[in-house]
Amino acid sequence: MAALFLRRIVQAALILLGVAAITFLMLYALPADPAVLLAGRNATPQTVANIRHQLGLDQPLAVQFWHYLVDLVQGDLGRSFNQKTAVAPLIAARLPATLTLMAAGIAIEVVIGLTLGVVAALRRDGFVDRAVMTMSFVGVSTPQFLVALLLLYVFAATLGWFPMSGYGTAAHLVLPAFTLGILGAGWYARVVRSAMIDVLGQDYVRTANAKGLSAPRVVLRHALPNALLPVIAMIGIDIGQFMGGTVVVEAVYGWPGIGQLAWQAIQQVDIPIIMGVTLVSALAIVLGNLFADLVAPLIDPRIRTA
Amino acid sequence: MTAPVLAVEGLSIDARTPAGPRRVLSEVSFALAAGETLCLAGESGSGKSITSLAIMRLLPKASLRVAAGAIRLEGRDLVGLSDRAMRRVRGGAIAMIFQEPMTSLNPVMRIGDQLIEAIRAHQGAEDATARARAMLDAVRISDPARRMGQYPHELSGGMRQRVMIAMALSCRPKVLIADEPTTALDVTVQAQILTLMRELKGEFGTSIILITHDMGVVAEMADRVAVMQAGRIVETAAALPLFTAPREDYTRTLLAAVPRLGARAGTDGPPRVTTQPLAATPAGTPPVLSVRDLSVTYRGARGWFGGTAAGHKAVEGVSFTLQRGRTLGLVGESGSGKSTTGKAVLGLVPFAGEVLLDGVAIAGLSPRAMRPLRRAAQMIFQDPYASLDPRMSVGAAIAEPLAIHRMGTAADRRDRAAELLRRVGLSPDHASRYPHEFSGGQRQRICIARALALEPRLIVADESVAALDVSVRGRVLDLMLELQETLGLAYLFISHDMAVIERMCHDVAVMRGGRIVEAGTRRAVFEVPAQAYTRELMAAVPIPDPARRPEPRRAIA
Amino acid sequence: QSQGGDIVVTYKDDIATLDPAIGYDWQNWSIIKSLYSRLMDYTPGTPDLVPSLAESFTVAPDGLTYTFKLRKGVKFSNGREVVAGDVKYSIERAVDPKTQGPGGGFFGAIVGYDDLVGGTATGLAGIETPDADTVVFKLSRPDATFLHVLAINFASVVPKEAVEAAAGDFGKKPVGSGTFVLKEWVIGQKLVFARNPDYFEKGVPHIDGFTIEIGQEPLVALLRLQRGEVDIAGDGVPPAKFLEMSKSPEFEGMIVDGQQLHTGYVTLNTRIKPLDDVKVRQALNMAINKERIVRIVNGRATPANQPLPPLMPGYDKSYEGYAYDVGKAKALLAEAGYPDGFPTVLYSTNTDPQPRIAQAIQQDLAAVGVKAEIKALAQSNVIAAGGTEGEAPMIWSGGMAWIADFPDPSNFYGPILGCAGAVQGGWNWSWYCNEDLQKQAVAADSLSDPAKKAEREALWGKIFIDIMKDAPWIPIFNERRVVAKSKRMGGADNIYVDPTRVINYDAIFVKP
Amino acid sequence: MAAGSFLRGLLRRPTAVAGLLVIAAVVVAALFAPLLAPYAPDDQMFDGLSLEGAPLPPSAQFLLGTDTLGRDLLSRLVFGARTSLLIGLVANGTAVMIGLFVGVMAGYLGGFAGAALMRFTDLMTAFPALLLAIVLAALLKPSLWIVALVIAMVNWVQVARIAYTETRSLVERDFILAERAMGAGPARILGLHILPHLVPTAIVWGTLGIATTVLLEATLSFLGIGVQPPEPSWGNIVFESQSYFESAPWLVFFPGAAILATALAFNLVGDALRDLLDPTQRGRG
Ligand SMILES: Nc1ncnc2c1ncn2[C@@H]1O[C@H](COP(=O)(O)OP(=O)(O)OP(=O)(O)O)[C@@H](O)[C@H]1O
Ligand SMILES: Nc1ncnc2c1ncn2[C@@H]1O[C@H](COP(=O)(O)OP(=O)(O)OP(=O)(O)O)[C@@H](O)[C@H]1O
Ligand SMILES: [Mg+2]
Ligand SMILES: [Mg+2]
Ligand code: NI
Repeated sequence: MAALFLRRIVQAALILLGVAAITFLMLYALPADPAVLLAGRNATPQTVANIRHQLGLDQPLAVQFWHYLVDLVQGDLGRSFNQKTAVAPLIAARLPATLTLMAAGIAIEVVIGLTLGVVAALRRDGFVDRAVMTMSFVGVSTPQFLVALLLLYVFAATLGWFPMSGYGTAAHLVLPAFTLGILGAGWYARVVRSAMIDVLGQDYVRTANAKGLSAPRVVLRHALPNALLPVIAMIGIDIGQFMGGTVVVEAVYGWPGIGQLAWQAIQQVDIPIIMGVTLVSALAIVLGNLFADLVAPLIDPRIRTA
Repeated sequence: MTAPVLAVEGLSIDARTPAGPRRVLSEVSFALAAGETLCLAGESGSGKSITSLAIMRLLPKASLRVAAGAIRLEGRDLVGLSDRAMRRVRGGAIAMIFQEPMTSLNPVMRIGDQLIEAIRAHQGAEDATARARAMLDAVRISDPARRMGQYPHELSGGMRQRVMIAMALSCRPKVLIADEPTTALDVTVQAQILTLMRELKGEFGTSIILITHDMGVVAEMADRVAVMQAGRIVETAAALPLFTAPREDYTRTLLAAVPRLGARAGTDGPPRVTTQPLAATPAGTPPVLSVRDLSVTYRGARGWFGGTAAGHKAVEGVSFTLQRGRTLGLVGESGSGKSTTGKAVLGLVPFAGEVLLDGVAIAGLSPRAMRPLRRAAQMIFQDPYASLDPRMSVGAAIAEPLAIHRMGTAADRRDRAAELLRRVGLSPDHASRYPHEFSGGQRQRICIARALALEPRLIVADESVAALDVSVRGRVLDLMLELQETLGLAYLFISHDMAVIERMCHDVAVMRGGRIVEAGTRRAVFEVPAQAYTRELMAAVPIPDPARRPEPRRAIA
Repeated sequence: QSQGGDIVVTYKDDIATLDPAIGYDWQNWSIIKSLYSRLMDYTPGTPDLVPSLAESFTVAPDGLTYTFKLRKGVKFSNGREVVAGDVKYSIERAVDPKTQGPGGGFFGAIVGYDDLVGGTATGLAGIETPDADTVVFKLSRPDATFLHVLAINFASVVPKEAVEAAAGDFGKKPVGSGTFVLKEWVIGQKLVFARNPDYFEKGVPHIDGFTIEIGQEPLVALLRLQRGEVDIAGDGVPPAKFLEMSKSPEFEGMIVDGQQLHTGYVTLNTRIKPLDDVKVRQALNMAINKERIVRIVNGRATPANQPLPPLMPGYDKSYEGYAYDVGKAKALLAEAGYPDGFPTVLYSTNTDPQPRIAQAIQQDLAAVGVKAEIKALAQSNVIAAGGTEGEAPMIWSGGMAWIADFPDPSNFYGPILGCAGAVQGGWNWSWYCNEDLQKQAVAADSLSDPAKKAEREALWGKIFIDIMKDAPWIPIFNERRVVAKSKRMGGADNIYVDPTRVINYDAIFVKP
Repeated sequence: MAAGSFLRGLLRRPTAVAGLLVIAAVVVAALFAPLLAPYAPDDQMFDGLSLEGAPLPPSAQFLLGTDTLGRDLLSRLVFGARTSLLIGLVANGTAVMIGLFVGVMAGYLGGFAGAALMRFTDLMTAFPALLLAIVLAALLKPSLWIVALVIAMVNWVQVARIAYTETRSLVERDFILAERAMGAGPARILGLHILPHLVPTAIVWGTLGIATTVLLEATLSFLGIGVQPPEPSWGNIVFESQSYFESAPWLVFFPGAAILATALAFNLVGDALRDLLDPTQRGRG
């Protein structure tokens, strides 16, 4: 277990390094020159050159990357070009919002997806099953912005049940979390259903039935735990995706998350922030996978010894 | 005779198919007396399992349903029982154990919990834990207290089957249904489990329905036997008369096909199946296969860039030679390294040591350099279905080796495939069909035809008949013998079945833990085994003769 | 004008920084204005200069020496009194390359500027502080805009000790002597400002404080405004909502629609064929139906025919420009040798409504045979393309459009139409450089005597009309600024669309 | 499976039939756009806007209304089908190809090369997909083909993983071992015995992926980095008009519905294909 953990950490570090390198190269290949942008319209070429020098942009790419890595190892994500302040606190300040949204979104996905998936598997090929599966496809086929705008318009603007925008209370969380949750639940329902059907056909479920256990006990105690592994893996993936990928939802609901920060930074070619956000998202993805790897053995003892 | 505990009367079962219901079980009737062991025997697909599932009312609802008949447990018909009442019967009055001990236990639940749960479902909750431990004790499992807290994957197959038995018997059922309880186990373990069941039957006074395809097991266990074929019972009789004087033809063929250990005692080679004179091997020709000090190490869990964690030695220091026209049998328990040896001599897994094929060392040869040698040696796998590309017609599959070695035109190859099909007793028109359109025995013939296409001198046959029904098995073995006699083939014949080995081999090597523990001519090894392990292997083989039923013995897990 | 009340303002994007030497976007512009004070300022809602931190000032007749007397008793919000040294420090800081500020160039006329920028000096020799209340500026050349320069944000006075204490993070921990002080900054969410009780001008500001909420979609902000949760929607009114709001009686008094110092234009790259031909450029000027484009932005702009916006001194009301005339445009193109038009590329930023305006321009160009491919990119990429020689034939300036830093016509020339801007990384995306006009521009800027104001403005006006003869731009429209405010907000419209401040937090008030 | 029974199997599923109908409609719209569209898609008509410059709601003249530049929405949607479908096919085709190539090579080669390929795939997985797409789109200056390429770059990873797992399990299968025992070279094994088995996977991902692709294109366009105007794609139609969702809901609703319907249709058909092509998966997710 400890060895596995260690290996995963080395793996994670290597992956992050790779992500850092690729992002770095891509960003510095961008045609936009941050110094020009920062210097503004009144700047003389001298000013632009000065700023470029101050930012270290006049050094060879390899040197810049090396400096970046050295700082990174010390936990320093650099300073924002545009805001002239350290990147780490900027990201840290937005982390709680992103994490809250992520947790709530995943919770909704899992609750809805798990329930529907199990029900569909038990009613396999019946009307309920078909309805649930078709609905789940509608869920995964709907553009995020459509749902976001619709929920906003109906439940906030028209009905006024929830605040339209902002962050802080549970009421603010409801709509953005549901937007993420409704859309993701479709995938969960499908995965759970498929896993459940698989598990329900397993010998040990037959054994459980042969023991004369009640149906709920067979489903909840024997089948469901065995069907949870793919769900754990999906949660791991979602942890990663939601950290970097909720730009649309955050934009619509004014949610002060990392996605917004990233989007603004991209508009302004604020490379240190883009790098920081990319790395944080990559870290989240790696941590998400790690989470899946660490939780899976709790559910499945067979993985524990491996 | 007292009233039967369980009576099945005119049971018919339909399978739902797109083309309407299909009868898969018709008019099956039998009765089980108290304390009796009834064996349901018959070839694969004859309806043994669905009969037992019907009794438990565990038929998959979506595809199978009871069309007619009654199942009476002490006079009460189970067919019409409510689900709730049926739940009390299941695991209470009737318990069941299944073929696959590996998958029949919930992998994510502790052994103890699974046992306790079974006990709680039918009896009070107070002393369930103590009773569970007592049951583990009763099935003679080592260290029962520790087992309670373990997960199924931490137990061996034999132990798991013991747990299953403990679970089944924990509520003292009147009837125990065991569906092929030992098929997945090694012979030695099988012997232990069978003994255990016999002993427990006495202790718990349970009646048993034992389902098996192995007449040896039937002979060892059954009081009475019901022989099934194609969804019907063709003959029911007490064990002794059935074996000595079977009434039905089908029963007779079934019995005739069963290889008996010791049947070839006193002979040197396999029986002759043709009248052709054997080609003499000129002295001085190198052996077809010569192996010296062969070791195979499997890489451990894959590291990050394919690096190795600790390796696992599957085969160690194995040496033997195999002459043209002869058969070397490799026997040994599961995991002893038989298949690995077979693959290594064909260069299919990396190995250390020396392997000479037709006198040429194959170690370190590039795939290109290896190619000509591939024509000399071929392999037949255990599972014929798995070793045929499901998307390739069998004609193409048989011609495949010729195509690989760029031999002849497409038309030539087609002709050759047709000829080979005829050679293995199939019709040339079968060439355009696909593997799934054949029976298991036919598929194995196709594999043999494919192996013959290149006219090899050596065939490695890895458990080539294990998956086949006894009757089919006999025919395939005969075919292999015939080919050996006519073509002078050498076989490296891998099997865990001592009786099959006895029938097929000139020489035998017994493997255990990756090493050859005993080797010699078949006659020497079988008649005067030098090693205790070999003797144990031979003693564990069930003898298809109820008269020679062994004395109950205490088994150690 | 009542006192008191806290108000809520919303923005979509983060407030980047509140450091006056760095902040240079229209969002932080008005906030910085209110956090700090400068020697000079403007009368609210007008382009009229007045002394602010300065009590009085004198200009030497040669226009090269400016002497300011500071107001007494003005305190920074950290409690220390503002002295002349702070003014010197603050301006040197804005010029110092280490600050990485964009505004240093404004102070180019001060003696010693080149040394400081070039790294051979640590201060500006041209700023002297004979005593704590007096600041003297020595200029190396006359600069008619110098008083304006002292009123822009980069000239804001900051206390050295606070800058140093913030250790590079002054933009997040601002200390000034303006009307408001920063109380709280929750990054990514909101900023809370409270009135500065010690502000030197009594009765200013009127409100007790304001909160800026970040990350709000403009549309959502308006919905909230409608429900009274928001007082000013900082990002203005998106076109989608404009018609509805301007027509509905419900919004009576909630929309402020005012002129600003803005011109939206299309640059025609004078160094790329066939745009290097002045006839072609003139033809394109005639090809655009500006009325229609104004309609697309729901009439929130007026068609433009010259670089200067109407509010700017020097604007030539009599100039008629190139009238929309497809026939004439075609004829001119044919004359230039392009009877069938030519293919070209039109850059635009990618935020609504800019791509739509670009498409309207594209359709007009197509009518005269010019097939323009649109590249709608992130603003930074468009700016990069514009500053690269030979890269972008045409750029629609929307979203990056020129809003003047201060109300002086020279502000519309140097970097965007002057020779100095026609360099790699420059902002003169037409790459237009007319040496003759350049000389005239220098001459005009040397007329620093306030008495010659009219003469100077006339000179500038002529320069811009002359530029239009070369047609390096197609001026499209002068956009008006539309701000939505809640009904309880009082004050004249022009303090919500202040030409020098955007929103004038000092002047707005909550109705009793 | 014979083509006939395959088709029959497909037609027996009402959801698949509905999906096929929608796809057929979209394809017809895309192929015959010039014939079907009542107006030119980028014609900014003078009478397409109200006098104040507001888009017009659906009417007899403009069946689905007009957009903010006075263009006929129906015509843009019809032409947009071309773009969206093209991106769907090209992007997804490329993604499937790359994914198959990487996955199969990694699975077949095993060892260091295989591990290295899969670690690279891991790396790409760890890259926030949308961010990658955004940066790439900004880097490469958007055009139809670039958008397709960007989407392909983001989407191949899943295909690679699945192809890898399937190849691994195929390589372990006895019939591949049998091929090796017969002396078949890697080209033969890969081409004749492994790739054909991956065809169903490729087809299924090809269809399911189109749904994802259409959505991703819409999202990229929603963020303003998609297909360049005035070329209509469903995504950029929504993007251009997103702020009108209240004052001119038809501008968001109709293209949104088109995206939803198409993605749903491809998902339903893909699901049915999976059932039919892979009997072991029957009835599963
Ligand atoms: N779920 C099912 N749906 C349709 N047919 C089935 C189903 N299960 C079994 N059958 C059919 O019923 C027949 C009897 O099957 P059964 O499993 O009882 O055979 P068996 O005698 O146990 O064989 P084996 O020795 O291989 O286990 C077979 O022909 C089989 O194809
Ligand atoms: N591909 C592999 N990777 C790692 N270990 C393997 C592999 N194949 C087999 N082994 C291990 O090598 C040992 C020998 O396996 P092998 O398959 O040769 O046994 P066998 O004698 O053929 O058994 P069986 O009768 O069950 O087929 C076993 O412990 C097995 O777990
Ligand atoms: Mg069976
Ligand atoms: Mg084996
Ligand atoms: Ni057996």
